[in-house]
Amino acid sequence: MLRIDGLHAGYGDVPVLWGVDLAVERGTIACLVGSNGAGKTTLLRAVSGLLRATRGHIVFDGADLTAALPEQVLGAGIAHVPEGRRLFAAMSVRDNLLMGAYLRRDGAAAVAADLERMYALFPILRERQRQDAGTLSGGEQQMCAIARGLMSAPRLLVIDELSLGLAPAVVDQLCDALRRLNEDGLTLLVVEQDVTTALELAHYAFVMDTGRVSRHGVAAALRDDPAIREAYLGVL
Amino acid sequence: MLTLQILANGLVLGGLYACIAAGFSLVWGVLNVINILHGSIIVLGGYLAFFGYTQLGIHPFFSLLVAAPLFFAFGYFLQSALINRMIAAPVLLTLSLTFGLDLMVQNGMLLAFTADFRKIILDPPLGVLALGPVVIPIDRLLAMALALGLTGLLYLVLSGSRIGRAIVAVRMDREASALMGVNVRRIYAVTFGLGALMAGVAGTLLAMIYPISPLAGTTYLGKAFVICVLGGLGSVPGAMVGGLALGVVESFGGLWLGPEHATTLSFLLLIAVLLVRPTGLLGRKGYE
Amino acid sequence: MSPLLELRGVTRQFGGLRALAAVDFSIAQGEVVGLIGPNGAGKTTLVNVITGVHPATAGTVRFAGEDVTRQQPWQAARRGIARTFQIVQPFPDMTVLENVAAAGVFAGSAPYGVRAEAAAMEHLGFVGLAERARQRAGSLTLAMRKRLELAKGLAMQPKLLLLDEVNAGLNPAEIEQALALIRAIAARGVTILIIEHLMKVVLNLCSRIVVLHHGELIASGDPQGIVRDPRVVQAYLGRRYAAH
Amino acid sequence: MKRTFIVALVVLAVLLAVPLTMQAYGLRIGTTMLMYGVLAMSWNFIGGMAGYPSFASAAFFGLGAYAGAVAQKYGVPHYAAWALAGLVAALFAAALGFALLRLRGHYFAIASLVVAEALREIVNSATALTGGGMGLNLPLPQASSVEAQARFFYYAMLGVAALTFAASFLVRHSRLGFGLRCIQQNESAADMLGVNTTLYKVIAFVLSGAFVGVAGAIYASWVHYIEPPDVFDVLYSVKPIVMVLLGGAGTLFGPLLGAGVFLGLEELVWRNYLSVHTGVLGLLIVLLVVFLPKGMLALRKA
Repeated sequence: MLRIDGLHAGYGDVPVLWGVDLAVERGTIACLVGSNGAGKTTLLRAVSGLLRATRGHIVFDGADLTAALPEQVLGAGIAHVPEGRRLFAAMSVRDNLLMGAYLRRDGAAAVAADLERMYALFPILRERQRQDAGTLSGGEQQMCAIARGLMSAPRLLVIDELSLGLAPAVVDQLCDALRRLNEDGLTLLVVEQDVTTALELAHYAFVMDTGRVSRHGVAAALRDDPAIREAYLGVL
Repeated sequence: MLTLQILANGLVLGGLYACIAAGFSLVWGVLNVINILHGSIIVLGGYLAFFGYTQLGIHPFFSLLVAAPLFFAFGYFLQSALINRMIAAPVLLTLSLTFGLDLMVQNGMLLAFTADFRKIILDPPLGVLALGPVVIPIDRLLAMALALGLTGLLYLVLSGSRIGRAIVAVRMDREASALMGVNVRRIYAVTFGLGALMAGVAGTLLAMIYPISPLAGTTYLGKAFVICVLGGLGSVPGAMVGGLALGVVESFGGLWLGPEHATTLSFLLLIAVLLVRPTGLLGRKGYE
Repeated sequence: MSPLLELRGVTRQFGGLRALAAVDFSIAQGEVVGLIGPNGAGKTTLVNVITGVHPATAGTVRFAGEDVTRQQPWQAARRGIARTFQIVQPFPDMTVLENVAAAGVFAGSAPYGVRAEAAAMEHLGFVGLAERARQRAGSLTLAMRKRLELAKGLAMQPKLLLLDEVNAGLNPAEIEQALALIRAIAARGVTILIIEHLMKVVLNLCSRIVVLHHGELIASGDPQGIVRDPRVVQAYLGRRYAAH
Repeated sequence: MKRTFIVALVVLAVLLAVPLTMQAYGLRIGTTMLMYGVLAMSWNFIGGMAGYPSFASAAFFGLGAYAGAVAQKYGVPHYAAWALAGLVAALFAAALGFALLRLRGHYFAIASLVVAEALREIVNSATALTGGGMGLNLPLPQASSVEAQARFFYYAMLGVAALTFAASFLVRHSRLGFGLRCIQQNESAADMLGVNTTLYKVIAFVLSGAFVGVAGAIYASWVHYIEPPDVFDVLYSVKPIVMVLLGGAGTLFGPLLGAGVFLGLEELVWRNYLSVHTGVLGLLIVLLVVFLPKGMLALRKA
C-alpha cells in the first residue's frame, strides 16, 4: 500500500536519511523501531510532506507522493499523528477533532457521524469534549490526537511515538483500540521506542539505524532474534 | 458626574481602539509579522469614507460595505504576492519590509491627498444622546457600536467557522495545522486580508470623529501596539479588553495630566507592562 | 572529604507539575555516575537545576563547597560545570574551531586570541575533529556534532561534566567510539554525570547509578545491584520486561 | 587585520583631505555622510553584532541633541557639551538596556521604538528646559566664514566617526566581540558557555547609544535650531538599519559602505524627485529586504 524506495532527506545541510526502503502492506499494522535520532521521525515527516525528500520515492496506492504537500498527502489518505501529540492546546477537544476533518467535503452529517465513532472508540473524549485539549492527561491527549487523525477518514494512519511518557495501562488501552481499528480495515504504521510494546502490537517490523532500515521482518520473529534482544532490549 | 462623562468618552474611544487593534493583533499573533502598514490602511479607510461622502454622498456607515471587501482583497494580495516570501525571515527583515511598504503608501497618500487634515462633517448632524448628566454624540456612539460589533463578528468567525478554526490552529501550531491539511500560506493571506479589512473599516468610522491626514496612521499604529501588549497577541477578546482599557486610561490621563500627555501615558504603560509581563497582561504564550 | 556536587531536597515545580520532588544525592570528586530513568522522569530538569537554567523551587545545590542554588548558567560554566545537550546546540555560522575556542575563552581560562585557538585545536584533535576545524559548525553530521559538544565541554576545563544523552541517535559503532572518548575524559580525572537511555552504556562506564522516576530518586547504588532492584526493573524497564 | 588597518588609514586620509577641495554644499553632504556612518556603525554594535533589532537610535540621537543644546544654553562650551551629550546617551542606554534587553524579537523592537516616541513627548512637554514644541536655538560657533564653519563641523563629525570606527574595530577583535557573536548565533547556548549575556548586551547597547548621542549634539550645533519632531524622527532609527542591511550586518566596513551608498541614493532622489523621496526610500527598503537580505558584501562572497 505504502512503498518507500531509497529515500534521502535531511535538515538544511545535515542529512538524516540515507536511502530508506520500506513497504507497508494493506490491512496490517507495521511498526518502526530504532534508537533516538535514528531518523524515524524524519522519515514520517518526509512521508507526510512536512519535509522534502532530496532523493528516492514515496508511492501510496500507486500515486507518487514524493513531492506532495501535506494537504495532498492527507487528501490521498494518509493521516499523521505527530510526535508529542501536538494538539491545539487552547482549543476544545471537539474543535481539535473538527480540525482533523478540515479537508473533508462529504458533508456535516458524515463528519458528525465520525465524531460519534470517535466518542465510541474513546468514551473519555465525549466527557471532555468541551474542555481545552491542553487540560487533558497524557493518555487522553494521545487518544485525542489519534482520534483527530482518524477524523480525516484515512486509509493509512501513521503514529509517531505512541507510548511516549504514558503509563503502561494506558498504552495497553491504546494498543487495544488500534487493534480494533485494524480489524475494521485500517492500515497502521506506528513508530515506537519501546521495542517490546511495538513487537507485541505489530504484524511486521522495521528496525532503523542511522538513517537506514537495517533489519525488517515478521514481528514475532524479530522478538526472538538475539541481536535485537541485545541491541534494543538491553543486556539483561 | 464628570467622572461618568469621562468614563463614557473613554469607552467610546476604546471601542474604536478595539477595532483598530483586533486586526493588527491577529496578524501579529498568527503570522509573527508586525504590520507597520496597519496605521496607513486605517487612514486609507478614512479617505475612502471621506471622498465617498463628500464626492458621492455615500454615508460613512454604508461605505463600510465597500471598504470591507476592498481592503480584504488588498491585504490578501499583498500577503500572497510579497510578504509570504519573507515570512520565515528574522524579525528585523519582516519589520523593515512592512515599514518600507508603509513609506510608499504614505508618500502615495501625500501626493494624492496632500497633507491637509480632513474630517467628515455629517450634514445634518445626528445630534447627541443625553443619559442623565452624560452626553454622547450619536455619531460617536454608533461608530463605537459598529466597531465593537465588527470586532465581535471577527471573534465569531474565528471561533465558529471552518476557516476561522484553521486560523486559530495555525496560530497555535503551524506544523500540526499543516498535518490537518490546512494550506498555511493561504491562511496567512486570509489572515492578513482580515487584518487589512479591520483596519480599513476602523478608518471609515474614525474619519467621522477625528481629522485624518496621510501621516496620522503612525498614532493609530502606536495605539495598536499598546493594546496588543495589554491584551495579548492574536486574541480578539484581548484586543477588546485592551482597547477599552486604553481608551479609559487615556481619557482619565488627559483629565488629570492634561491632554498633551495622553500619548506619553500610554507609551509608559506599554513599557511598564512589557517589563512585568512580556507576553501581555492577558496573553498566553504563542508558538514563537 | 566533602562531595563535589551535593543536592539536598531539590524540588522543581512547573506550574502544577512537579518535575523533581525532594531529590537528595551527591557526587564525589573523580566519580563517574549514571543517571537513568524513563522518559519524563525529570533527568533533564535535574541537569537544568544543577546548571542554573531552571533554579530549584526548594532545596539547595552545593558545588565544591559553595552554595550555587541561585546561580546563572554562565556562572555555572565559569565555576567548572560543563554540560552537553541532548539536542546539540552549536553556533551554526561559526567554524568548528571557533565554537570550541568560545568555550575555552568564556568558561575556561584561555585568553582571547591565537592561544585560545591552539588550545581548541588540541581538544578537536582529542575528539577526532581536527580536519573539520575550519568548517561551519552547522554543516556537521549528528555524530560529529556530538563530538563537537564533547570538545566544547572539555575546553570549558570542567570539574564536573554533565553528559545529557550524548549517545542518542548514534549507531553501535559510533557509540563504541563515544564510550572510548568518555573513558579517556574520565581518565583525566574529570568527574562525570551521564544521563542515558541505553543501559549498556551506563553499565559499561559507571561506578554508580542513580534512578529517577516521576521526579523522585528511587534507587542509588552499584550497577549490579541496580539492575536487580525490583523497583527499578518495574519503573524503568517496564513490567513486560520484568516478566521475561 | 593588517589590511583592515591600511584600508582604514587610506579612508581616513581621503576624508581628511576632502574638505580642502570642497564648497559648502560638498561639505554638507560630507558631514551628513559621516553622521550616517556614525549612526550605522553604532547600530551595528547591537543590531549586527548582538543581533537585537533595536529601533532606539532616534532616541539616542534626539537625547544627545537636546542634552548638548541644553548644556550650551547654560553656558557650557560646545566641545564639553558634546562630550556630555555622549555621556548622557550612554547612561540612558545602560539603564534602558538592563530593562529592555530581557525582551526578545518583536517585543524588543517595539519597546525600543516606543522609547523614542516617549522621549519626544516628554521633551515636547518639558517646555521650561527644552522650549517644547517651539524648539531650541543654539549659539553659532565663532568662525570667519560660512566655509570655515562648514569645515569645522565636517571635522567634528569626522572625529566622532573615527572614534566609532576605532571602537568597532576594537570590539570586533576582542573577547567582547566574540561573545556578542555567540549571543547573535544562539543566546542560551552562549549563556551555558559562560558568556555573561546581560552584561555583554548592555555594553553593546551603550556603545550603540554613546556615539549617536555625540553625533546628535554636533548635529544640533551644526543646524543651530532643533525641535522634537526633527531630532526624534523615527527615520533616524530606520535609516541606520537600512544602511547596515545594505552594507552587511556584523561586518566592519559594511555599515560605512552602506552609509555612503545610502546617502548617494538619498541625495539623488532628493534632488530629482523631491515629492516622492520617502516613497522611493520605502521601495528601496522593500527591494533590499526581498532581494538582498544579507547586504552588498554578501554579493562578493557569492
